[in-house]
Amino acid sequence: MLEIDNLRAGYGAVEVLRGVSLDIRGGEIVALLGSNGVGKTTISSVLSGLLPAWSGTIRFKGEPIAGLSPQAIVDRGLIHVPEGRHIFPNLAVRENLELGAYRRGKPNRARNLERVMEIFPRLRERSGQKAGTLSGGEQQMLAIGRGMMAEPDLLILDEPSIGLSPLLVEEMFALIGKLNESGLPILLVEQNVLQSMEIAERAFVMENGEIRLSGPTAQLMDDPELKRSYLGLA
Amino acid sequence: MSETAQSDTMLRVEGVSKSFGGLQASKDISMSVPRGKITSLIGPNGAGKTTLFALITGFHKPDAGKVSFFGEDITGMAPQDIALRGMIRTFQIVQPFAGQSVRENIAVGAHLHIRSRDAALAKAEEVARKVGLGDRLDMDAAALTVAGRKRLEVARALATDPKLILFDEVLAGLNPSEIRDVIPVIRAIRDEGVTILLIEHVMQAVMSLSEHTWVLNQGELIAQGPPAEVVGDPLVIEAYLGKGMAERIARQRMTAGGAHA
Amino acid sequence: MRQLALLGLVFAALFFVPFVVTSEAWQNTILMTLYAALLGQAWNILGGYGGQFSFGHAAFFGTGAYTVAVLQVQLGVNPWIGLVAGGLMAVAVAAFIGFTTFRYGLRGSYFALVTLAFAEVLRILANTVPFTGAGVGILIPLDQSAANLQFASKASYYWLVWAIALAAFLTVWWIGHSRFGARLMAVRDNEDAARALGVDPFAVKMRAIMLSGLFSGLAGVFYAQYFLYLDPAIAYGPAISVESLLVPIVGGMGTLFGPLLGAVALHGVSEASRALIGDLPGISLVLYGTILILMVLFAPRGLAGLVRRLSARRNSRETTNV
Amino acid sequence: MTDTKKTGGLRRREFLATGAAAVGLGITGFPAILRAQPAAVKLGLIHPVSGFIAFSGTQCREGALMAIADINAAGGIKSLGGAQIEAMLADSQGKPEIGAAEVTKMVEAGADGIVAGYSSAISLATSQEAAKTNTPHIVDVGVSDQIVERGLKNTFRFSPGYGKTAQFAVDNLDTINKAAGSPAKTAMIIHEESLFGTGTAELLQKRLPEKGIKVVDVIKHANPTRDFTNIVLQIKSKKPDLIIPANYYNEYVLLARTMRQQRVEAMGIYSVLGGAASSYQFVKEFPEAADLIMDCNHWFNPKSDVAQQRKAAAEAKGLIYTYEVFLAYNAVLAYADALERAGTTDKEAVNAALAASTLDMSYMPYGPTKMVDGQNEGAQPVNTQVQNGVIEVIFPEEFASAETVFPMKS
Amino acid sequence: MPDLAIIVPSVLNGLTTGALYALVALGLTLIYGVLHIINFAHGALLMVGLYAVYFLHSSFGIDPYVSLLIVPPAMFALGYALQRGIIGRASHGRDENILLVTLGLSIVIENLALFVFRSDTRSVDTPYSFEVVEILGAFLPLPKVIAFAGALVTAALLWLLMSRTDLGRAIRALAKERKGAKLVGIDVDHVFAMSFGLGIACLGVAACLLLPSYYVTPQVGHGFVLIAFTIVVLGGMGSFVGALVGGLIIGVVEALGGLFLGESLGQIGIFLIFILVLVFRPTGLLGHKV
Repeated sequence: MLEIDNLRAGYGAVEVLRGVSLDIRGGEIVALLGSNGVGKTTISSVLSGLLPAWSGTIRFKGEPIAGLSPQAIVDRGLIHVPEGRHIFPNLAVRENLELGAYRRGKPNRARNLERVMEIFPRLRERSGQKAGTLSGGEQQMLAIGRGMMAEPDLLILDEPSIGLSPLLVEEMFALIGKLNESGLPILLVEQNVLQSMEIAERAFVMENGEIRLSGPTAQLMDDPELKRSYLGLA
Repeated sequence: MSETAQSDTMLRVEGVSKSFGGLQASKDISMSVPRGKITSLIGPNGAGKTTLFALITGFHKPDAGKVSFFGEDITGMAPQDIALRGMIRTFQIVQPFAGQSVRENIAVGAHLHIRSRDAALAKAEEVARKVGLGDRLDMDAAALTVAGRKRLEVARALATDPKLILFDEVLAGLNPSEIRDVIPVIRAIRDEGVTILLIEHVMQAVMSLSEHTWVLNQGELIAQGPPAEVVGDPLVIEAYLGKGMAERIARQRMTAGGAHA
Repeated sequence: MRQLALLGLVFAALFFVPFVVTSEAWQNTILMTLYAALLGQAWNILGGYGGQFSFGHAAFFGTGAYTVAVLQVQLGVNPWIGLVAGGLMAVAVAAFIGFTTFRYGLRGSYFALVTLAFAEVLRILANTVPFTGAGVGILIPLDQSAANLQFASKASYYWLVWAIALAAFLTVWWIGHSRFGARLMAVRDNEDAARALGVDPFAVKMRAIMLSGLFSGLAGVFYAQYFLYLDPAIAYGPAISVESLLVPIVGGMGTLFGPLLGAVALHGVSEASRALIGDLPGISLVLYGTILILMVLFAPRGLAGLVRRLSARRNSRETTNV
Repeated sequence: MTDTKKTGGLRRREFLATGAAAVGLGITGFPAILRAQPAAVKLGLIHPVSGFIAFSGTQCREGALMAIADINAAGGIKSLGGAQIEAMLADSQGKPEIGAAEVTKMVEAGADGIVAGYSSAISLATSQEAAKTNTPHIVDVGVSDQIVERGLKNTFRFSPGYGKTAQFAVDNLDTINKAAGSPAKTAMIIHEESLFGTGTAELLQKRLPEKGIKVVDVIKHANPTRDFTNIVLQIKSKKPDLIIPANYYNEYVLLARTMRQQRVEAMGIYSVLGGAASSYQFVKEFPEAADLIMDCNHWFNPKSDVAQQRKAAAEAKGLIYTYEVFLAYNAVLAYADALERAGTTDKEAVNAALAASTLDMSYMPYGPTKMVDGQNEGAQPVNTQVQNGVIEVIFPEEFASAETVFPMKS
Repeated sequence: MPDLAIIVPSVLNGLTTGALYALVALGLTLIYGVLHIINFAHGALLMVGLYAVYFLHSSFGIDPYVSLLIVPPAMFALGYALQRGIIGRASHGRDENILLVTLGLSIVIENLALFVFRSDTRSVDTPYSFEVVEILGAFLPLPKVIAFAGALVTAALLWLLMSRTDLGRAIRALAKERKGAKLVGIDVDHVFAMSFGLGIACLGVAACLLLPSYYVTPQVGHGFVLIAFTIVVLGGMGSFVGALVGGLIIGVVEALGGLFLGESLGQIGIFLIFILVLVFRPTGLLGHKV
């Protein structure tokens, strides 16, 4: 589905990604883990075309996509739900969702809208409300719902659990699992190790712009490296 | 925290609360920062650490509670006035004065107590050397790497001749060798008599640097004590790694222990 | 120090212009260019170094101009005293505008628009109150003598504007080399970071707007004494505000020599386009505007930025050659 | 009206071309003169041909260029061996400082004289600058009396200032009113806020009560004023017998339109230096709104064949014959006349000749030309009235082409 | 002191004048609200629209109201091209560049107009130029009543466009959240240009409705720009309802200021309101908290 090979990128003169390689296969959830500032978000920004890659290759469904514009990447079905949600606060919830189908999935918009509302009943309740007035968890659901409206072939979820209460975090992960049930591959970028590992098949753990650990989650979970790496005890 | 004598308390936070809109960012937080030590404030993302810093240093005004510095009530005082009293904060997302050189950036801090431009620039140079920026004095600050920016942030604060520095994630985004380089710098600052309160994500640093730590989650203080003890606290582990992790780790430990036995 | 030496060199050279250039027309052109550099440098203090974009510097300019004219015509006060008074009145107006806007934290386009409005309010007032001559304007009687700050020769006026411009440029050099300047630029670049380091943004901005107002006001005094006639549109009209900001933006904001470069470029283009095709109404201004647009497209950081970029390119070429 | 507009630009270029051709013809057509090679006299023309007052500035320039073409075609300055006049053109952009700078440049480029103005503010600056080199400077349009009251020895104006105009306006209004049995007892002044409107209004306000006409209100308005309804409502509520506007064309158009819409009834609309009511453009575009409006303004002598020929010539070139055109034309004529008498381009001599000018200006409704401190004391405005779409001179009587209709039938 | 007999018509007239101002401000608020551009060329572009209406009338006999079918679309295209070809390219991420480039554009456009059309004042004479409508004893000129209705319709259409179409939603989304907009595949440059084009199309509408009661010269735009900025600020940047209400308020303030302070000094009221709103409620009367 997605192959990243030896990707380098950064901001200005500062290199953040120092040669990252990872891959996602059809239908699986892959977790990309690591603490703050290791470059997780930089990867998703490069994938969605917000940030140019310095070198390395990105292939999505077999085609190279590095250097394409964000809208061209959306057209190909790679949808990024960003960290910090970036929903449209001045638009109603329903409008936010409708805009999710701005370039893709327009013919099925009504049907998809209904589906998203089913998955996130809270959004139905608030469909007329301005998105800026939603709570953090609701905004996160909206951001994911907006991504779903584009009928993604691959969904990147960037820190979906951030800032949510523990109860909501559980709910969120349950939802992510549900999204995947229909075969949608998901790249889950998270700091929440355990819960991410529980729903992901494989995981990559980043440290300082590089992949430090990778493998099936069942293996990683018991790797003593994990805790050390993650808590910064290394 | 073991009760420190009143006279040893440099900064005292009593029952401070703050909410933004409907979100309660700080809930009734109390803590006392002792003089001459490195202490730390930890917690997962979104726990309200930076908000607490902002409340202490005057960038936000608390809804309730009191902040005092050297016994003086500084609640609601403007940041620059608090800085003038010797308490300086740094920022998590370092924003250098872009377009100005490293030397000029640091000199802004030095000017807090030094009027003369030449003296301030000299002081900037001295501080820059201390934090390891001596070779980049004339570089445009915007061109610094993340690590360089962090050092710059430290240097700017240090140049003000502070009594207390509140470091907001100075180690985040640094690689292990960079962290190893910066830690002695922070220690050296403490050794010169400056009290330090850290916000940190990097546990290793917290454990090796600080003598006392407070753990914040969801705007509330959930634990405090020596870092080595605090990281074992199930509440803290759950806050960091998610629900269920504490249990799993305990199980791991037990099986490991069993195997050895 | 190299900058100060260069400044000294430039102004020393400028001082001798009237001895070398005997053409009055050229003297006048250079004088008006220096005057534009003065207006631009005044704006540069607040806009370039302080990051506060004013669209209403006419408020200060007009106040300086009207002060010297009204004092002379209505009260018989000597214009040398008027020169000082004009500067001070402009400072007072600047302090008032600064206090009202900075107190409430207005920034960016809000600040720009509010200064524009203040200048308009002053224009309308000048149009109404009797002591400015209202719409009829105010004519300073011809009485050429140095004691009256009226000169027969272009050269004397030239040295007057030279002296004020020198003061402005030295002030800006000082800003680049003082605690105040360091703080001003810190506030411009990141207000929160500056506050954390003990800088009081309000106090810093107030000082900047007052200094900026002072030199705009002095430019206004010069204008009044040179042309001897003012009306509200001349003194408080938007043309002055626009010229004030155009000069340093074109030349390079927040740089010592930017306003000089900008004034030379803008006056050069304007003179050249008028000389080439001045006969056709409007066409010279079309050319002027086109050049302005092209400059923004291809030299987005002003001429100073362009110079820096080119010299950086040359340097890097030199080093690669080594 | 739209026809002349559409082709206006084109005609203007044609005109410039023919003007240039005329200069060429003048030289090639008189080989004797060419042999003598008299140096051309350089006359600087500085007008605001861009910016807010571009229309008037352009009109001035056209008028002056016509005069130069005519003089050259007629053999140039005879006392200088048929020297041609060569125009130096500059745009003051409506700014005094640019006007003054252009004077300096022109003088250095060898200008023997300057015709400049339209705006009083610019005239003040240009005349003062020209005075430094004693260069003869004629103000074609510029009504402020301060221009000629500063004791500048090089500055001359052949048209009346606003002092004279206001006095004339009041005196004639009195005469017109008395002839009708003094029905008008109150007046309201509507004026634009800059120098000409304000200065004129102040004078009127002082003088009208002396004639038994009470000024019930004076309304000053901005340029531009986007809407005149408010002002007209106030006129309606004060019900003055006379409405006296003193403003620029754009505002006058809106004012006149609005007065009609709001059905203002007054005995007379008597504008002073308003320009619009004695503008062919206005009369053509708004014949109904213009009807019976009186104006006290610069005008030519309608009984003079010379004046009518010039008007026809200007209109043939696509120009609207406004006062700017003929006043600038006159200014150039006055300069040429002074040269002719001085027999030299020496500035001192030309200034003296200008000061002693007794130029026959019978194509204007003026008395004998008599210069006092640079002002032609013989100059005066006239009263015109729009009657059935025609601009008629109604006063002074010796120039009148029609009888005054006053009060207006409502 | 003016009595009621004059205040009522004055206020009514102020409302109609204010509607005309609002028409000019609608485009400006769209451009300001979405692109955060202080468009100095707004007045010059209004002038372009007015000349277009004028020439359609004088050369082809097209009534200014019929021109509504021609001028706004043409202005839209012009605006789109300007943003895409010049303004968008000039910004380089710096506000002052936008300011310079729009200033440069206004100088170029104005002086081109001066060169091409000369500086004569031109106005159209239509059969309804002098028609009035009597409301509450006040005579309101028919063209201004039509303009009033036109302003309401235009604001309503804009509102519909913004709330009911994908383009409108994309424009609004982009105004507040650029990154999110990119991530749903909104082509930022295109939508910016669409916004600018729409803003300039509003000027086309304003030109059609304005000319029957006004005139055109190359400088005509100057008289409207500052007041349009005032309205945009008063109504809250980016708010159409705000622009409409702000325009009406300014119209009335101007009318009453003129009555009570005199026509010249009365203009001061507009700027004092402007300053007070900026200082005390910079988000405008109807704007949202930032």
